[in-house]
Amino acid sequence: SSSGGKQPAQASGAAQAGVADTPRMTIALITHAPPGDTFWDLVRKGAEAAAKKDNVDLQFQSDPDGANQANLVQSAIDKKVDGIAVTLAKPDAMKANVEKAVQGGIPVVALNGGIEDWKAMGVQGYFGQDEKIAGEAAGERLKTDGAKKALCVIQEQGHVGLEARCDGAKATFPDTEKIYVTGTDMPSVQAAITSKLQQDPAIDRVLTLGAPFALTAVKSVKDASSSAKVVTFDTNKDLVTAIKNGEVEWAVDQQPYLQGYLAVDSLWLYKVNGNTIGGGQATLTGPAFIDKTNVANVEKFAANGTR
Amino acid sequence: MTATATEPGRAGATRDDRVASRSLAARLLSRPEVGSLIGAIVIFLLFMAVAVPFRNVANVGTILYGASTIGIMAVPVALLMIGGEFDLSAGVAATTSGLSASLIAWNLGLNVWVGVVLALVVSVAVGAFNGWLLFKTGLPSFLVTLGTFFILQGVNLGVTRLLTGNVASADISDMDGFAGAQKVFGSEFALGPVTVKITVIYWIVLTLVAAHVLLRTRAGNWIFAVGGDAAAARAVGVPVKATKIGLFMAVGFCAWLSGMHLLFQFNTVQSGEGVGKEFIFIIAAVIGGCLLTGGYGSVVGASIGALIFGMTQLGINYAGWNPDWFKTFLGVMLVLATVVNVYVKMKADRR
Amino acid sequence: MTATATEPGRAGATRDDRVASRSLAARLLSRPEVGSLIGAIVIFLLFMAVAVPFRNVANVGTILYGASTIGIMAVPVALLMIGGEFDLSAGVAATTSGLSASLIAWNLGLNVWVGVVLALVVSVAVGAFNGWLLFKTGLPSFLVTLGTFFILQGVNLGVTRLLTGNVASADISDMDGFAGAQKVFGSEFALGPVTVKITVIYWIVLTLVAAHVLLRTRAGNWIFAVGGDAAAARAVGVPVKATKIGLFMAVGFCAWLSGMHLLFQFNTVQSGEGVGKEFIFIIAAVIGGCLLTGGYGSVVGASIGALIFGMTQLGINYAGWNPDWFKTFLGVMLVLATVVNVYVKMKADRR
Amino acid sequence: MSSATAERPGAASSDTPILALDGVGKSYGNVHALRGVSLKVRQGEVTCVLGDNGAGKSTLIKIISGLHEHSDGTMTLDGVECSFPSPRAAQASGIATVYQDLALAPLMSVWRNFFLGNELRRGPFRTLDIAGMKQICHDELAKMGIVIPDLDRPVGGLSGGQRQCIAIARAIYFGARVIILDEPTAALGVKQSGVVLRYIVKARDAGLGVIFITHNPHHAHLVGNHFVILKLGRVVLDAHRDELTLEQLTTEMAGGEELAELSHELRGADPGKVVAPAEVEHGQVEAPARPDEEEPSA
Amino acid sequence: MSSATAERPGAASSDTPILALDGVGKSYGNVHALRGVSLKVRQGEVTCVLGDNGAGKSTLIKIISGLHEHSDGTMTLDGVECSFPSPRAAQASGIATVYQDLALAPLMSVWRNFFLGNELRRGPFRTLDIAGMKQICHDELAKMGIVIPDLDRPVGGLSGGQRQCIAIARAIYFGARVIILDEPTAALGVKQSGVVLRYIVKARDAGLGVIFITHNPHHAHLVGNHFVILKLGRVVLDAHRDELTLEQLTTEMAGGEELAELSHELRGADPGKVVAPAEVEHGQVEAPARPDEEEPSA
Ligand SMILES: Nc1ncnc2c1ncn2[C@@H]1O[C@H](COP(=O)(O)OP(=O)(O)OP(=O)(O)O)[C@@H](O)[C@H]1O
Ligand SMILES: Nc1ncnc2c1ncn2[C@@H]1O[C@H](COP(=O)(O)OP(=O)(O)OP(=O)(O)O)[C@@H](O)[C@H]1O
Ligand SMILES: [Mg+2]
Ligand SMILES: [Mg+2]
Repeated sequence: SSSGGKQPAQASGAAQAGVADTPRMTIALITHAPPGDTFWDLVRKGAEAAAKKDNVDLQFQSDPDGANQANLVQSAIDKKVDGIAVTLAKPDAMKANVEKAVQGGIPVVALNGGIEDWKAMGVQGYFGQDEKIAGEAAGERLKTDGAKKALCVIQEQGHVGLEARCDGAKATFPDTEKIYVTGTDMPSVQAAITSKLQQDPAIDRVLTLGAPFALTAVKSVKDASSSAKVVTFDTNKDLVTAIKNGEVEWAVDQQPYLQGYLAVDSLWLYKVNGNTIGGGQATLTGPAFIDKTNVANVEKFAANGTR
Repeated sequence: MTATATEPGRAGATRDDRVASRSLAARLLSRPEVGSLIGAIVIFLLFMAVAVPFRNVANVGTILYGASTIGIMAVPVALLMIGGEFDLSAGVAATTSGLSASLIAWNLGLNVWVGVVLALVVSVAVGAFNGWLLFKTGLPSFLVTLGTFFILQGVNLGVTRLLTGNVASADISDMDGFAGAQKVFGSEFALGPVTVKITVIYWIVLTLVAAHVLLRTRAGNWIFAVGGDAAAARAVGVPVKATKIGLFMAVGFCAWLSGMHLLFQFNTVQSGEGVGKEFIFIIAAVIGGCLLTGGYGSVVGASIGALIFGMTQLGINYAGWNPDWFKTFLGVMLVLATVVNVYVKMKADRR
Repeated sequence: MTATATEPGRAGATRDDRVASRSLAARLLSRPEVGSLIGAIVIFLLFMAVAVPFRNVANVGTILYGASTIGIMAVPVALLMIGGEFDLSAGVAATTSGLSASLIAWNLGLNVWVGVVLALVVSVAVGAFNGWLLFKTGLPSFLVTLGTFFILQGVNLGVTRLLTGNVASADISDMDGFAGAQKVFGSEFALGPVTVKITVIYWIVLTLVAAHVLLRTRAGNWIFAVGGDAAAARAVGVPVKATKIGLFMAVGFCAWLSGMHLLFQFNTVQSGEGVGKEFIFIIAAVIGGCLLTGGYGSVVGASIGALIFGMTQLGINYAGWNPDWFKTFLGVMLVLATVVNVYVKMKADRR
Repeated sequence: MSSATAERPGAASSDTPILALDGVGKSYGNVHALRGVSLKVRQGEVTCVLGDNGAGKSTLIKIISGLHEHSDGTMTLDGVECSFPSPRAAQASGIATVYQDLALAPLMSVWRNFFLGNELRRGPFRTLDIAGMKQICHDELAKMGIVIPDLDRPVGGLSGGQRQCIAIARAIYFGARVIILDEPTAALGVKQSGVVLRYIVKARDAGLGVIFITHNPHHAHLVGNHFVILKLGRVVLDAHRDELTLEQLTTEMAGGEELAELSHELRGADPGKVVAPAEVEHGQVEAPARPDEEEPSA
Repeated sequence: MSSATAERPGAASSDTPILALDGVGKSYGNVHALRGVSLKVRQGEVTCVLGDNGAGKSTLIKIISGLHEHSDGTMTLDGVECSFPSPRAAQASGIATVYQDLALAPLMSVWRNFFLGNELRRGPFRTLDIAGMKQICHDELAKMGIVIPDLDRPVGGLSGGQRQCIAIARAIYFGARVIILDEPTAALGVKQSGVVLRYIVKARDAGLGVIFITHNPHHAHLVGNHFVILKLGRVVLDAHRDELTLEQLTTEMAGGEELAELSHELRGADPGKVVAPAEVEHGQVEAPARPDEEEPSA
């Protein structure tokens, strides 16, 4: 075809390095990701890059339900893996089995969620951001942007991490309203945001909590003939383009690729050299803002699907 | 043979004076769709009273759009339910369709329309596969389509990653034929103050066609029969298998329509989408008066069910009620609408 | 009256020589649970062959735990389905129960056990409400419990935020009575190399009790009857209403058990949890041979269905298969297990 | 013939009927299925309810057995006015019914259907006495000349007559004061019909009240003491056996049409005759000529 | 009596039967419902299939109408061996059936049920000719003496006899070569039964083959040319009308039991008698005494 489509020779993953000659080890990466989520795809790609470099057999598993995720940790223990990287979005649910793994001598690191709880469980390290702090940073940014009223779009009802982001934003930017949408149904997301914008014309910022929802919110803003601007948490390839085009103002980036990469790499380092990344402190991967001013840096990596 | 003087064929039975003739109103009210229509009106008036933006005629477009994306699938799902079967794979099948079109076109660098046509083939084939498996295994359709539901979820994710390395299809908006296809599947137009999305047109046309098929054609008669009593239908010569497989294929066709809208509205399709929607289609059909056990129901009713669902979802937003209680309001409204429906029908039958 | 020489009551009919006596094996195989048991064995052997950790006897505990959390609810849901009704609120009802216990105890600063007991009252009341609404409105239970499903979701979130300002209940592990309650609802013990969670015990006990009730008591007879033909059951004097409401209350009771485990295993309960689980309970019951239309099924079968589901979920992990295709494997396995089930039954009936 | 009940002065022992209906009516939506029906059921008597299709017979007995509530009129049990809110209440008053649609759960086994609502229980835990129930069920069916080798088979797989027998055997076994049979012999063979008729007489002799609905005048006349004919929801005849011959009864049941004529006409049609084969179009089988309809000369 | 068919030499015009079964058998799982049944259906004749409950009559006609496939033996249509894979195929060969369970969809309206599988269509879009179908449906039912005022009512709400009439009217309307009626008069009143019997004669006279299953020897003897009695799945009698009187037929149907005896016995029971009221325990109604069973003296 004359345009578009799959381009023949695409550069593969960003982090290309030699392969370690350490003995092959198995690491389980257990997250609370729903299947087919773009954000978690980046985490996984980072983890896979590290696994490839470190000669690690990576076993990626996920379940959004807390009890089921805990059971996945148990099954990793059963499989006698060499290390576990786990998200602690629902720390209470995970606690018992994570501790069991630690006591069983399996090194565990946490990523993405659980910044307040990981130490107490005996986990080696933490890679991610504090959702609350990220939310507060977003709120600060809204304030400095001169926003008047923001709409925080939660794509999964009762999800602790997402709620924390909204609450954080509300803490520093009090005029924040919430709306729940069905994340697996884009047309209904679009209609719901449109209706909220029609209901409350005072809203001048839509804060979404995931990149695909930001792109949908852009359409809603158009449908509602609203003048609101769209801002978001997290990025993907299309979102970076949207920031470049000015459709989306900015995104709070927590570098998911880095979270996955560091989680696996730190376990490998611990196994082969006894190192702990962060030295017992949380390693923050965000929040950083991507906007028109710095989007060019990100753009070429985003095209590879790694940012 | 003795031939009596009376001519044969004469209506010989005494007139049954016990039957009071029913008023036109009573007859009308006992039609399955009228009850749900009144339910819809009740919900509508309720939101008119409490939600200011609901009264703005320009916002009708948003409400209709929300209803239409449900309605396009609720119509064939209702037909299938009247025919006595479920399709739990209907939601993810739409995603599969959108992904197929996008992946085929993008991966092979073909005109988008080629992808669109091949996606249609895929979708109808999935429907036919459901029907075939139903009769091959003898399992209830709940289980068969549950299997397809899971299988398609995995396929959506697995194939997308295999072909693109990502979990969403690539943006195809710069490819040949995209603009035309977007006109057909994802455009909108102004009707006075209201912006009408093209899905609304599809929804209305589908409803009318399906209602016509159900009530005015032989196939419709067969649908009622296979759902009401498949054994009896078979005994009097209705091709039960063909009818049911045809219904599954109709669901496949509408999943394709839905999938194409998804693709050309958003340019890409997330591979995890669509899960849970199958449930909403069934809800719309049931609110509209379809029996879960089959053999009874109405396509127009199902469309009104979709409208009730869409209206309620958006109406709560318009009313600006506390979002924490969103689902509670939704539940109460749905029960309210269906209670009205049942009440109207009961009253009408009494007369 | 003429009195013939033959004594009354004598079996006067000629022996019907057409009926070949069925072998014990054939009789056994045509029981609804045996088919699903064979399905479970097939899946088990399959994973034994491909997944190394599956062969480790110590891991049986993990598998059983996964199955038990499904099974505790699948048992009453199966009873309810045999009785001809659905409960879509079963999943969130467990969350409601856990939240009630926690919020009541924490908010009023009471002993945890007070919360536990009041949560039981709440749960059973929710079940009774479902049943009451069913008969009051005359709606199908699908719609009634759908309403409750939405309402409870909203209540879970709304009330939790109202009382704690968060979307999860507060940690109550430092409160009076927690240790004891945790022993009862969230403990585990070693059985040789296997660590058995207490839910496994509850699951087994529930299954046995429910199977006994279903097959060996009057209530069980009534459950079959109200599900098979409610009109006929009523005509011969079965209290249809009481039986069905009782079944909903049984679901409420098990939701409480489930909710207490959730609470005392994890110390807090997330208000958004439980959505989608109602579906898994129904799946387990259907895999175990329960008819969606009611009147036929088996509690033991439903428990085996839960085992199949739990085993498949973990087995795919143990086997280390590509997680992108997880759902596809799950779908194929479930269809496989049920096809085996149906095949066994068909073969047995033929003999 | 009017609807004046022919009270026999001799039958003093049962002057107060166990069950009496007075001016009972019932509507289904816009269909008024019963209007002003009066009926008395005496113990030790067989009351036959007869009438055309759709006359309201089944509706009548559904009211008596508590399945429907009547819209007008009164029902008295042992002289006390009552209305059964549910079939369970009617059963508690000793009324057992064989419904026309049999009221069997098709997926349940034979013995479970037999004892449905009246399960036998034993032991400290009140568990079902399965062996006992199977035995009784087998015996009761055997007495009717029906052997179902496997009582665990679901009722749905039995022949129409076998199902009918189960429903009848159940009602006879559980009927304590009144037994109601709605077309019990419809699906039965000659032999089984004979057994059922004998049972009806036995039940009467045991002192029960029996309501027997049938379309077969031979059957009705063989066992009935009292005949009530319904037409379009009203009672058009209420007579004692002594007042009617079989021929009169048949004529009344056919609404005044002479059945002898039918018989003659059909015999005149020469059953021995063989006609040349043919293939006919839809609706080409001519409607048979029928004599003009008349109201029964009452 | 053997199963030798009594071919009448005089009936030359229909020497090759339209439908013939030879040694047909059928099993449901462990129940062998039919074994080695042979039967001939000739055009212009009424073949009565008789027999006890559970004898296999319905199974037999289900095979002929394509609902079940037979396990053994052969079926020939017009001399060509065949087997109907579906009822649709049987209908295409001109065979219409009234099933014992009527095969009506209870939630569908009367006219939709009547034309189910044979809908009338018209116009360029082949839409349903609703007015035409309602008219025909009304007319056909009226010919049977049944008026259902609202043909849009669901069949489920009709009385047992009304439903039966719809099924019969449908089969008679659509039967092109063979009409099969499985206990059509079971739920019918005296008058409607008369109409159905007349219809059977009419259909025969139109040159169709008729298979008529009934438990009523009077009905069978009135219209039957040929009688086939099944017992426990086998043919025990296959005789022409000329060979049997009504009394013989009745005796054969009852399996050798004298019905006159029943009649006598019951009459002896004094229907006029009124017994003192009583209340009996479960199962206290004594089983009636029955004469010993004998094989029909063949
Ligand atoms: N549930 C119902 N809803 C509406 N109409 C009904 C219902 N049941 C019966 N009817 C109508 O009431 C009238 C009387 O019906 P019923 O069943 O009592 O007749 P029946 O005398 O028992 O007739 P049959 O001899 O055919 O059984 C009929 O016209 C019938 O169509
Ligand atoms: N679907 C089935 N599954 C198992 N057994 C069956 C099935 N249908 C019929 N039978 C058995 O086959 C035998 C013959 O049944 P059939 O219905 O042909 O009897 P019938 O002669 O029509 O009796 P009736 O006069 O009572 O209608 C019976 O013993 C019956 O229980
Ligand atoms: Mg009746
Ligand atoms: Mg039969």
